Amino acid sequence: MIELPLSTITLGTGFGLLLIGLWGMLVRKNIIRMVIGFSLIDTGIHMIMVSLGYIRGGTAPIIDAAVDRATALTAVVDPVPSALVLTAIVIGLGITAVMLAYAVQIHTHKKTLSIDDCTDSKW
Amino acid sequence: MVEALGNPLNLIIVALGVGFLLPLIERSSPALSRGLFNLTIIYQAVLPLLWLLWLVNGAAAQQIQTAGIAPPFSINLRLGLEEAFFVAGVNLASLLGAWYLGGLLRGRAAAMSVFLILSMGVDGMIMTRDLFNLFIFIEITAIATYGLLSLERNAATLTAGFKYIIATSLASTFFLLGVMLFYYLTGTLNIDGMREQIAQVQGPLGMVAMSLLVAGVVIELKPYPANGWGLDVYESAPTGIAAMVSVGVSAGALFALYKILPLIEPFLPALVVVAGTTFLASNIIGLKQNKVRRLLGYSSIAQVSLLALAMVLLTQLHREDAMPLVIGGLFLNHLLAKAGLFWLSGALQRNAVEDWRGLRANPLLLAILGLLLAALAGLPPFPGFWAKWELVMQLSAGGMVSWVALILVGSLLEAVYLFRWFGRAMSPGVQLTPAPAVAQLLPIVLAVLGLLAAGHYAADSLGLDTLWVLLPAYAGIALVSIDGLPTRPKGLITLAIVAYYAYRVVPVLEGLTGLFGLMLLGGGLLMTAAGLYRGDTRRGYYALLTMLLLSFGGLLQADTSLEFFLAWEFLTVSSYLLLCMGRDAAPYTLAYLIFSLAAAFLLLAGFGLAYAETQSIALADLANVKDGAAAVLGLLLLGFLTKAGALGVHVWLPGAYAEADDDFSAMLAAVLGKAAVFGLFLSVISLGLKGGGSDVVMYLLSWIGLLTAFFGALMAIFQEDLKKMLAYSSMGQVGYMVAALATGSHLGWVAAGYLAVNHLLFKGLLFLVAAGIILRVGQREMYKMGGLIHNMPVSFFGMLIAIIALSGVPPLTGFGGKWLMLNALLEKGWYWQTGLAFFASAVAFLYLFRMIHTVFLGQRKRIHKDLRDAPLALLIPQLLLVFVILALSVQPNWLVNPIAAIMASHLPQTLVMHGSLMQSGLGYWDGFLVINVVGAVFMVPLLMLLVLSRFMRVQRVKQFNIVFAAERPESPETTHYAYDFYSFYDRALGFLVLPRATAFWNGVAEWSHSMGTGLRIFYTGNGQTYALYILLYVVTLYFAVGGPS
Amino acid sequence: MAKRLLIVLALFLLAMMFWEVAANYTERTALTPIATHYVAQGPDEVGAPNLVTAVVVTYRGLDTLGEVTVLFLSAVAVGLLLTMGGLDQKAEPPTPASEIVETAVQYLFPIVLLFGAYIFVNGHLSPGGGFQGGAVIASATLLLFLALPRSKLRHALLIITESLSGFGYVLVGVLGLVLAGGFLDNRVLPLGDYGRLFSAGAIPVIYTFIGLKVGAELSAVLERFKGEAS
Amino acid sequence: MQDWPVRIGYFLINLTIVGLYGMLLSGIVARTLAKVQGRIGIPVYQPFIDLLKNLGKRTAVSHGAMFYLGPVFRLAGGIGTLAFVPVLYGSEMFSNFNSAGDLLLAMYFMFFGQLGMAIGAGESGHPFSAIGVARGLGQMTAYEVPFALAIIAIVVQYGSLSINDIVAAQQGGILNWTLFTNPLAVIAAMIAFLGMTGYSPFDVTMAPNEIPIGPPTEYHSSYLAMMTMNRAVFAGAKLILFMDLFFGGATNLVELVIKTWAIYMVAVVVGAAFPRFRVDQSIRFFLRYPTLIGIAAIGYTQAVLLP
Repeated sequence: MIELPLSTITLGTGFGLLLIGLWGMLVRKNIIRMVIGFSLIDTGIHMIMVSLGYIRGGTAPIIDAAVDRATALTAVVDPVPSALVLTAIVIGLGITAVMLAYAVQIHTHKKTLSIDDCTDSKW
Repeated sequence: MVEALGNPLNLIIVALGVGFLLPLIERSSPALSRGLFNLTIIYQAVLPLLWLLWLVNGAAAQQIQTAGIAPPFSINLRLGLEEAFFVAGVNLASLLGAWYLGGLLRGRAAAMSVFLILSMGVDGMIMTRDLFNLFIFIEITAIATYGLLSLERNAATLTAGFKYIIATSLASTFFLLGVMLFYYLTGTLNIDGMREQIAQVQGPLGMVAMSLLVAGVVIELKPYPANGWGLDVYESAPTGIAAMVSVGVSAGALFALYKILPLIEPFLPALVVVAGTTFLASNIIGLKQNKVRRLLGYSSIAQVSLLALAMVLLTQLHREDAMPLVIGGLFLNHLLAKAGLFWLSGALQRNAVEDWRGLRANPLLLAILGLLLAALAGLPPFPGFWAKWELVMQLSAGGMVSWVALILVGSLLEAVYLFRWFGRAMSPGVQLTPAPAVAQLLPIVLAVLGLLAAGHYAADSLGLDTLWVLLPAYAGIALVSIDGLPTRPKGLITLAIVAYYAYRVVPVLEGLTGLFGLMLLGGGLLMTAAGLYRGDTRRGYYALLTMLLLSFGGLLQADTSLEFFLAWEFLTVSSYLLLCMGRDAAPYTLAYLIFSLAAAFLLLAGFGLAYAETQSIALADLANVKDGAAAVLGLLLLGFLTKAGALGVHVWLPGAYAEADDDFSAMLAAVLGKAAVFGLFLSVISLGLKGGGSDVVMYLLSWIGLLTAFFGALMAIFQEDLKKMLAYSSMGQVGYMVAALATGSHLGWVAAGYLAVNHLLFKGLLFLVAAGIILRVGQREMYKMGGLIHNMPVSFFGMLIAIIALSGVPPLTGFGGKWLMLNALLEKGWYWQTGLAFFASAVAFLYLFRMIHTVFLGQRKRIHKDLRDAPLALLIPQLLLVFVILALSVQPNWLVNPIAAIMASHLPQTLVMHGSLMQSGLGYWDGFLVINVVGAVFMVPLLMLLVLSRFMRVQRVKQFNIVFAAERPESPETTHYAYDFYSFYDRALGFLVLPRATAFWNGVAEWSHSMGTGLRIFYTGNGQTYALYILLYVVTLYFAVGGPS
Repeated sequence: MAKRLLIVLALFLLAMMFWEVAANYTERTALTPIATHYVAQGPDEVGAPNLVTAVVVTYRGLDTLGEVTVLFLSAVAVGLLLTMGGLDQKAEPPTPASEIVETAVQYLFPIVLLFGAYIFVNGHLSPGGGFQGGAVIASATLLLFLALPRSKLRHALLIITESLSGFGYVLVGVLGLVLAGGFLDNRVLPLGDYGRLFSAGAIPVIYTFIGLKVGAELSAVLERFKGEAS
Repeated sequence: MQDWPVRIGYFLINLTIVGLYGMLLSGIVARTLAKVQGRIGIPVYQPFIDLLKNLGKRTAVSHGAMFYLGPVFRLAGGIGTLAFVPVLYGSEMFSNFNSAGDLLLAMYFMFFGQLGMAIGAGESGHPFSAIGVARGLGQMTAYEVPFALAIIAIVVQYGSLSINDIVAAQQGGILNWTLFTNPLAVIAAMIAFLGMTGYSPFDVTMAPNEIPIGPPTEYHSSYLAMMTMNRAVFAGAKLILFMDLFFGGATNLVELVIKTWAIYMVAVVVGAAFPRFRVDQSIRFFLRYPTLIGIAAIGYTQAVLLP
């Protein structure tokens, strides 16, 4: 059996989470569950992002006692995806919060959380 | 300090700083927070405008670094010409939008901050050169939109907002994934860096990366059918916010697409298909829509996808040089017009199209609506017009004919639903709710002014003599400003302006244009003068009439197809609006406009094809078209024939001619119709004699002409409505001209010119007589009249002369036309057509007799006992026309000689003149001798009768001094044989005139509506379904373009 | 059912796309040129041992400003959505927490706050930063709400914190523009001794602003969701 | 070209001859029809008596100016048509004002009288007039079609619109007549001729039993006299035109009389034999076989005669 590289596993997991999240978003009728689906998608994306920045055998890109500057170039993972993922997480959080707020308001106005009942405008 | 204020980065810094502070400031001083907001939003609008100015004047594009570190290690932004243009547009819209939103924003610091940050987010999307940063700005824009959507709190807005969130967050998820894969492949996030490394983006990963990136951006652009969520938001959001989404957010997404185009080369064809499909589908579905905001939503999506389509196609053609005009024009057009319309619909609080009835009671609002719709429909002088022109030319030149067709069809559909809306506004209806506040209208008015200015600028950029070519529009606008004057002074002013214009223009024209100059401007002046009989308030009538008449001048003076097309569109617009003024014209105006625009688009396509071959837009170069001659000729002819009302596309004609104001009907039929004939002349002269395919086209043209002549006459005989009868008659008469033109011989063209002049004279006369009759009788149904010869002898005389001139019976002018035309047809060897021409001219007798009999002869109704003849203002022009007809009857050479000379410059002269004798290859005609002989012969019995009756006391008898069925009839109603006069003809040949064309076009309309129904089934309103579409879109894009390796 | 089938199909196709990526993905063995620059030059240019922080706050500072903006926007949006005529008021009154919990929270709350502050102040040295710190602070608020559902936050303080720290962040950025190389350049302050708390220029300042802002915003969001139930 | 007085004098002679001949012809026809129907009938000179009687009668009423002018138009139309048709081939005296225009002029001028008359009759306000005119015009449009097709055929055949040229081309033997060179055209034209003369089965315009004499219902005395004159002149003119176009023309008056009489008899005989068509029937009739024959005539001319 071939040994899979670490980042391939996390990558695959990320994709898997993404697909699961999509399934939740597309199939679950409850808006809250759809939001949860979205969160899963988000998490999946974050895993993928981190995986794509992984360098074989790398460690956290913090240059201190553990990793000195001389060896850093070969010892650390790409800091860029890590930075990006931080941003992405915050953005995902923001969107999730707004989604939930919408869910609350929809429930207030329509007394339901089913997405099937949210067809006020169409055509 | 000044330099610091001008830093483009301030667009982001100031908006954020103020945005963060506003909630705090509001706590201490709401007024201060409002003031600060206003200041900021003005600053945000002014800054990019200044930059635009500087950049246009040659400043270098700004590369903006952040963090004091050079890219690609840090994020950089760019403010070049295109960025500045888009940013300026968006910020201008948000300035006006904030003004419009007023109350909704004011007093809510949170909302104000979000609004500021929204436009900042779009600016960022436009300026940033970093792909991940682009993602951030996309998200900023998205979340700001989510926040603003919640300003209106009802179930529809909330659910729409939620769907919007789901869709956009999915889109940005895919976008983000694409960005990350790009980073993985190229090792950079900088767009320019990626372009250098684009070779790395290949293989399976590259494919996925590109498709995800494309999908992310494309979905932001709301592609059909994955765009229901966008439409729901347009429909239910507060109008000010919907406007921002429609123009601002879309602009950002569009620019994002523009930026990533170089990264996704393999996807360009797919993008074209996506944009094209969306454009067409949205416009088709729009046909079904009866709520204004959703309608604007469809239009928005269509316009944005048109922009995307144009962008990608021009990129594919490597015609980036055309982008400023095309993309800039279309963008600005969409930006201001769409936002203006959203605002207007909000300010008036009317959503259902049906509710817009009665808007005509408020001319200002109506004018605003009309101008905005005209802009949106791409009519001149608005920027969309120039952009569309340039786009069609470039695409044609690039051989993308089918895309031209798609764009034109889509634009036509869009015009249909837009102007259906306008038609509603023109219909009588309930009074308005209290007029909206000035503060709300002002931004809309500014949007209109902005559009006008932009249009002017665009015309400048095309190198036109802008003031001169746009003169009709400006003159119209100038006259609107004195619309408060009484009607007759306005009419006199119009006459003075046009007379002076004609005095300046006509003498300069030569040859054919000179002939038509006399006809169009002279005839136009005469009909305008006749219109002075009306003293009632006619709002805007003379302004539009001036525009119409000056456009004639533009048409005649056009050296390039652009100028021609421009003048043509001016004609279309002004005549449409004038037609709208008819009291009961509402049901017919839309058909008029649709067919007129279709005609215009056919012309545009024709000009485009010509340009593709000759690389020139000079009209003179039309003649240099060789390979495509038949196609160009066919398109141009189809366009002009549609406008002329040829059989099959005549369905707009009767309603329009009949329901227009009576004096304007005369203008339409007698004068405006000649513009189409002029066009036919122009196309045939340039392209009709090229042999090959052109011959086929000309042959078909002869049949079209004569079938039109025949069916026009045949349909005329069954009309009860005086003006409808005249309308069909006009249709038939134009048919003869078409057929004569088709011969492509000197004789035929002389015939066509002669027929055109003659038609102008007698049809103008007939319509003016009709105007007088309708004025007096208050009726158009002929059978409700009768015996009016006793009341209106002068009108009767006018009609008598006119119908003789029309019928072609010697000695009046009509025979000359028939003689020339039949000779030409016979010489050409078109014998069947000649037979049909004979038949058609015989059928014409039927309606002519019926008209004069039913109106003037027979039994007079009792209520008409005291009618007087038409007012002098109408009679004098009539008598003038009678005089001209008689003069030309006595000396046909006065007309034939100049026309023959003009045509001789295009073709070898075959019509030979010996004094008053004319000789064709087959026959001869001496008009002067004929009228003398006929005059003398007429004198014989006349004298005889006079002599005989001298000895008799002839007594004028009373009306009912007849014996009918052994009774003396008492009631004119039962004695005036008039209704369904030719019922036997109906029995014999009525089957020929079943309204097949109308049925066909109704079928087309119905079919497009059901297409709309079919296409919109995707819009279930279910957010989950929409999410599924988005997902399917992504995978489809991927598998369609490349798929797995 | 057709729709369900379509979903399965769409997901299957998407999975195929992903499979293409995963199957053809090869783990990278070397840094990209840009990352190399960050690793090699970062400590000198920015002065932060935590390279992620260097990238977040300085190299891609505009992203981070945007990120803060996003959070601000979502807090405002949640506020707009949930304040005016907001939540269902008929919710059952929350059951009070046990005394142990209540007491524990009183002790834990300041410690958690302190920990949050520690995280964002040290963001340039060790894993952590403004967002992480802010989140920890917000978790303190959450703890408070869970234990004492009736507790209220001081809005004025929240807004002042939020606004001023946001404005402060922008201001520091502008200072970079005026005093140093460009907008958000951290070198407005001296880079200091590498690895010290007061080093890496303006990074600790920025992270403090961010931490405060995020903490305040998230707390506000949490309170909105809690509603006025009392 | 002679002086005007001479030309006018010649024309007046022509007019008189044709007018008298036309009157006589109508007498003969009436007589013939009576014989066919087994009556004794009127003497052949009866039309002259009627004319004189009508001229001598006092007219007392007029319905207005157009009513008054109706017969004037009618008669002017008849005389004018004659003026534009050459009576005898090769005779200057009998060429009338043919130089003013070609065949098209003659064809279109035929409408002059009809239209004027129709308008005049319309002013009388009598419904029968209107009905008659409607029928007459409707029928006219229909027989115009085969007639026009026949004309086109012979114009194609002779390559000219000039009546003189057409007659000239038929000289030199009976076989040169259009009747023999292009029989299809002649058949089409002769069927149209039946319609033009207004005899049964195409007499629904005047329809003495239904709408007593149709358009002229209200006309009497000198108005009627003028119309009678016109019928003579106009019929003569039409006959001459047909003779010129299809039967080789005439070089002397005797030939003219024989040929025109023979042509006229066709209409009379047919009229005696067939009952009246309803107007829609006659329209459809003309547009069916006669039109097809006309089309065939053009086809025949193009395909057989021209190459």
